Amino acid sequence: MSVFLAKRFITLLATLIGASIVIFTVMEILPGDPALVILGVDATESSVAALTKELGLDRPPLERYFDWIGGLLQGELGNSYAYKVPVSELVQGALQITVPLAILSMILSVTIALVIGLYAAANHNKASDVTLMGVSQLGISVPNFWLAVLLILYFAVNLKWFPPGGFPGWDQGFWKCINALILPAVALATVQGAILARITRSSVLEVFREDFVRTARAKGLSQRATLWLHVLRNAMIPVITVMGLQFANLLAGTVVVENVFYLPGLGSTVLKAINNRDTIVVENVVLMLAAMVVITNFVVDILYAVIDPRLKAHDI
Amino acid sequence: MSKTVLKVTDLVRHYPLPKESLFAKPRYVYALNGVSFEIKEGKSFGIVGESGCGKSTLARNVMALEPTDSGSVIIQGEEVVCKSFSELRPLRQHFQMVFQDPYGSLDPHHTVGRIVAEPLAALGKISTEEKNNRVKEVLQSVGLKSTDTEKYPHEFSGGQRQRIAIARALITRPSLIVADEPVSALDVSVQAQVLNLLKDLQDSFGVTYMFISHDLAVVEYLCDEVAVMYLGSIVEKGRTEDLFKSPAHPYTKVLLDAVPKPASGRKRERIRLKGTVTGQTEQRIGCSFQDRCPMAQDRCRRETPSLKKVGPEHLAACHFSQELMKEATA
Amino acid sequence: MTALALMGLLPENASTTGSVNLDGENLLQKSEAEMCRVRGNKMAMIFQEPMTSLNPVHTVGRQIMEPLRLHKGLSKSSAMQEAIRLLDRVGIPNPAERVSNYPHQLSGGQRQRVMIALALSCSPDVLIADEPTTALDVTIQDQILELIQTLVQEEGMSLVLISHDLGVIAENTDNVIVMYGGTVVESGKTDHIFDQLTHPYTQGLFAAMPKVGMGRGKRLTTIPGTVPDLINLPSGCTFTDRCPLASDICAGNIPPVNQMEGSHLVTCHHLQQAVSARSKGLYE
Amino acid sequence: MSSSSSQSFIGRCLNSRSFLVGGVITLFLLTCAAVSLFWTPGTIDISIKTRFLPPSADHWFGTDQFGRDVVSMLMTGTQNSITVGVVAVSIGLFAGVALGLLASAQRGWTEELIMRMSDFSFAFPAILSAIMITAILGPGGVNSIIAIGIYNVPVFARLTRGSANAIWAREYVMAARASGKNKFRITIEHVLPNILSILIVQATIQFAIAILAEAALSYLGLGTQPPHPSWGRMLNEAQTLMFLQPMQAVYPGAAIALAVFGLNLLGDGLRDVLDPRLSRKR
Repeated sequence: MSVFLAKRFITLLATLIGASIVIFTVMEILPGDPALVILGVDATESSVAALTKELGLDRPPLERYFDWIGGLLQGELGNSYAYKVPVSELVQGALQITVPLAILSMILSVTIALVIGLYAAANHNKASDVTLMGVSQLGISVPNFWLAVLLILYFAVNLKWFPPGGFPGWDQGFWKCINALILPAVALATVQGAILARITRSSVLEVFREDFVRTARAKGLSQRATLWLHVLRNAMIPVITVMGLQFANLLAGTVVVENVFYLPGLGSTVLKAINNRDTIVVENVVLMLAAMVVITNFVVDILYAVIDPRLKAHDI
Repeated sequence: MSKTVLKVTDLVRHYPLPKESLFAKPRYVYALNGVSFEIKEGKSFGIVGESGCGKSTLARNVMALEPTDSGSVIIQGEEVVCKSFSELRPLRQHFQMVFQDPYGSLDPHHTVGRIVAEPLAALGKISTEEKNNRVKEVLQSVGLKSTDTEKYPHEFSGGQRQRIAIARALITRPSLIVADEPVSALDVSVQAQVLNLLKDLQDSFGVTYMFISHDLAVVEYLCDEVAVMYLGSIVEKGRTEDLFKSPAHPYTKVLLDAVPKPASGRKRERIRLKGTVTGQTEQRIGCSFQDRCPMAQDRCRRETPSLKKVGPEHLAACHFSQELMKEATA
Repeated sequence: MTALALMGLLPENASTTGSVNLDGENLLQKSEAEMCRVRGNKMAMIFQEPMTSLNPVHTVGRQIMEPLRLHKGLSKSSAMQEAIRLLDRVGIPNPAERVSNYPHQLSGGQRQRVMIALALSCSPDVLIADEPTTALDVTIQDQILELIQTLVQEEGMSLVLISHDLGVIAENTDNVIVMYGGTVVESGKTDHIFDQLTHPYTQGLFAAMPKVGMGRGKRLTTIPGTVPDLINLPSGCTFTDRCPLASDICAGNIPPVNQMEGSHLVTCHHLQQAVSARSKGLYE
Repeated sequence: MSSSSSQSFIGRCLNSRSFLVGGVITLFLLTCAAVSLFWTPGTIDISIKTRFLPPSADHWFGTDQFGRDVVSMLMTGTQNSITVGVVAVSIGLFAGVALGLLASAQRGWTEELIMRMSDFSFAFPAILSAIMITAILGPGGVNSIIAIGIYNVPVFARLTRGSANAIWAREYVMAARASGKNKFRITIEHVLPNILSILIVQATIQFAIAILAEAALSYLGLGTQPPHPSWGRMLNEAQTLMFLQPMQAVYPGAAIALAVFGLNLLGDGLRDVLDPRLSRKR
């Protein structure tokens, strides 16, 4: 167990340290002065200088970098320049939307993928397989933010089943919130589910060609029993890789869809913060997103070992 | 006495294994543990052993295709160990290789002409005309048509592909050809064609073969001398006739006995080996064959047997060679 | 290929005609569900590649228990007991520990033993071994063949052994059929056939094989040409292109089946020439 | 049991449904882009007089809020998408393949370094990285293309290194080494030709992804700037009027979907056509 885990853990730490440096550097070279953005273009030079001093932006970069990291280690994220509220508060609000949305989309996407992927693989080269794969190809091609627009037009505007956008807040009731998240989740899950379905199908078909499947059939297991007992677990390995990538992507890559639905999630928070040159918010949120990606990958690696006993012997 | 084409002395190659825990001692695969032999000009030298005994590692080290830990390989009087790739290039015309898999050893995107001409790279610049002539000449000598140069490997059968591979090895007129299981991927009927070809080529060009195989019958047919390898060491070496008639190492005897004979009246008496190859990840005290040997005794666990002379040009690494050979002649 | 056809496990685009009779029942007329009850139960199979023929993500024990629970309806614990017994039977040391090992933890020879245990689990009537030792070293091959022989005798099973190695066939079978290009060219008692190699292909095959102890003086005789691909076979005798005896009738006409001594059958147009060529060799 | 490998190249092309459909769609888009260079059915100049005209013989899909002909906008937008795809994929292809080949030929710490760098870049979510890069460089068409192109580099580096390593393990590479060829020659003569088909397939897929990404960036206002027509930009402009003129949002999205669909099919088809061993009857 030790070498593999230790190695992975060191990589994880190194990635995070590297990410923090990259993010900080990017924010340094980002054109635009936070003070200027806050005060507006007609601010006097002296008031800009005063605000810069107040925000602590006049100190050397190295000092500010270590301040930031030091604060992070103590759980102190600092205050937003633009809104004057603690960054942790902003992040918390965004997470309350992004995390449930990501989970909901993931559930939808995996359900779609497994049902379609397995059904298509079981009916390999039959009409239903070809049709489903054509549909999934179409699903991959649709831009998710456009699909979001179409969903709003039809289900929110025409049928009025769901709100066209916005988020009520969890204190307004669980179902109301879920209701507001369903359309964005569908928009996100359609594309990801289509990709995952294709991977599931080709992975299952790949495993069906393995020698041990022939062994299972020679034992007298039926085609169906072979699928469930021998093929599925082996076929899940590439599927889980993609699932991990997709989950990481859902946490951060939903900026555009959030934008369509006016959801103040993580993505929108970063986008707004970049525009406001609210560098401290950007730094913290992007680092957090990078951490989530790395941790997801870490979890995927551990899942591999659970599924595939060969890995335990060599790598873990 | 004809001259020596290849002289291998004390060749050692250990591969490091990935660490199992951070603080554990590094572990190695002991692939070659001091192998020595020499091959005379125009002779065939066979190397026999089961999978994982270090045969292929030996071939790669003789061909200078991977770094060698220690020892020396002298081909036509030139040391090849510890030479840089560019220093080796002009030497490579003297030693060429034929691989096991006739499908994997030919680049599917190159024409036969290009594949066969490849080793000429070692010679530096030569004219296109000379190149084409040599390709045609060498294709004819392995029984292919000189018009085949424009075709691609997938247009040929396994046996023909192996002929192409042999043509590639021959084109620089090398003095040594290292052949790593060149016929084991072929059908019996095609295998015989390739074996005969190898013999004919030796007769007409006087090439020297280092021939690696797990098939004793093939080695007996083709080779003047044989070395038997077990776990990275040569355990017996000698003229083919001597070694097959009176094996001086129990492993050789077991190998010979284990080959099924295609003849009526089955059931033969033989010693059967217990267990499987113990693996090459540990270096042990005593004889490497002690766990599986039917005649192992205490001495075998204490004392590592060295290669000793048991007859003219016949060496074996066993404490009990004499007894074994007596048994065989009796 | 033949082995898979017997088991009814050919790919979907294959069609089979003729009949496969097991205990008086034609297997080709059985439904898929009925065949599932035959496979692994009355008829079991060992494959060439022990490295890939076991499921890498399940323990060895679980894989052996599967047919026991499926065909014999054993409970989990009694199936486990039986699996341990079977592993012991095929000569795997410490079977009680080995049941919880995964295939990658075993060597090639041990995996082939596991495959045999698996095939043996429901005491089948027929054991089909498709090149069971081709991927193994010669000393391991020896152990595995010995094991198969012992088990076949003790269990009273029939063995179908498929091999390209004439030596393996000679030492392990009673009857043999020689196949070329999808057809049977010669069949009969193994001893008979090796005494009286008749069909030009069988003769050529034997002559082309280097044999331990034949020395280095002689040259190997070779069959000219290469193995045909099964897409465009000649309509008559499939060996026509490579046969030294071939004449005009061979290419277009299916050769007759000639009965030799006892059950020895040879499918050839030129039987007399083939018989008389035995002593001097056909391919010089 | 011979496969279709003996079939001719053209035969395989005609046999692959994906290749045919994908090829036709891609060809159609290329034609649209080419034609729009010198002719469009209407005008893409702003004119208040022709705002929100319904579909008619003159304006097949009507006009938008600036009075521009929608069909003409869509056709001109094709140019933009193709440019984005070609440039972004080229950046990724050249830099990524070079890095991947280098990693695979050198092994050791060079490989480790290049691969850790590419792993590292995957820690930043794609769209966020693109947003950050455009934030630094300033919004605009060229900058968004560069952002997308940079993101393609590790994708190709990884793929190249993986497939090149498989080629390096082949016996014919060993044979080339035994012939005295150095790593550079082996890379050019053996490795690259043998991974080319994999790279071409991936390039079509990345092309489609680039079009999607550009549309997303333009939609956020970070990509192509007005008045240059772009599908993503059209969607962005349509959103403000989404409830009044829903069809304005439908057309550009459909165009994007069609382009991506065609390219993905083409990629799938190419897999069958270029390398029958790769697809194995998918």
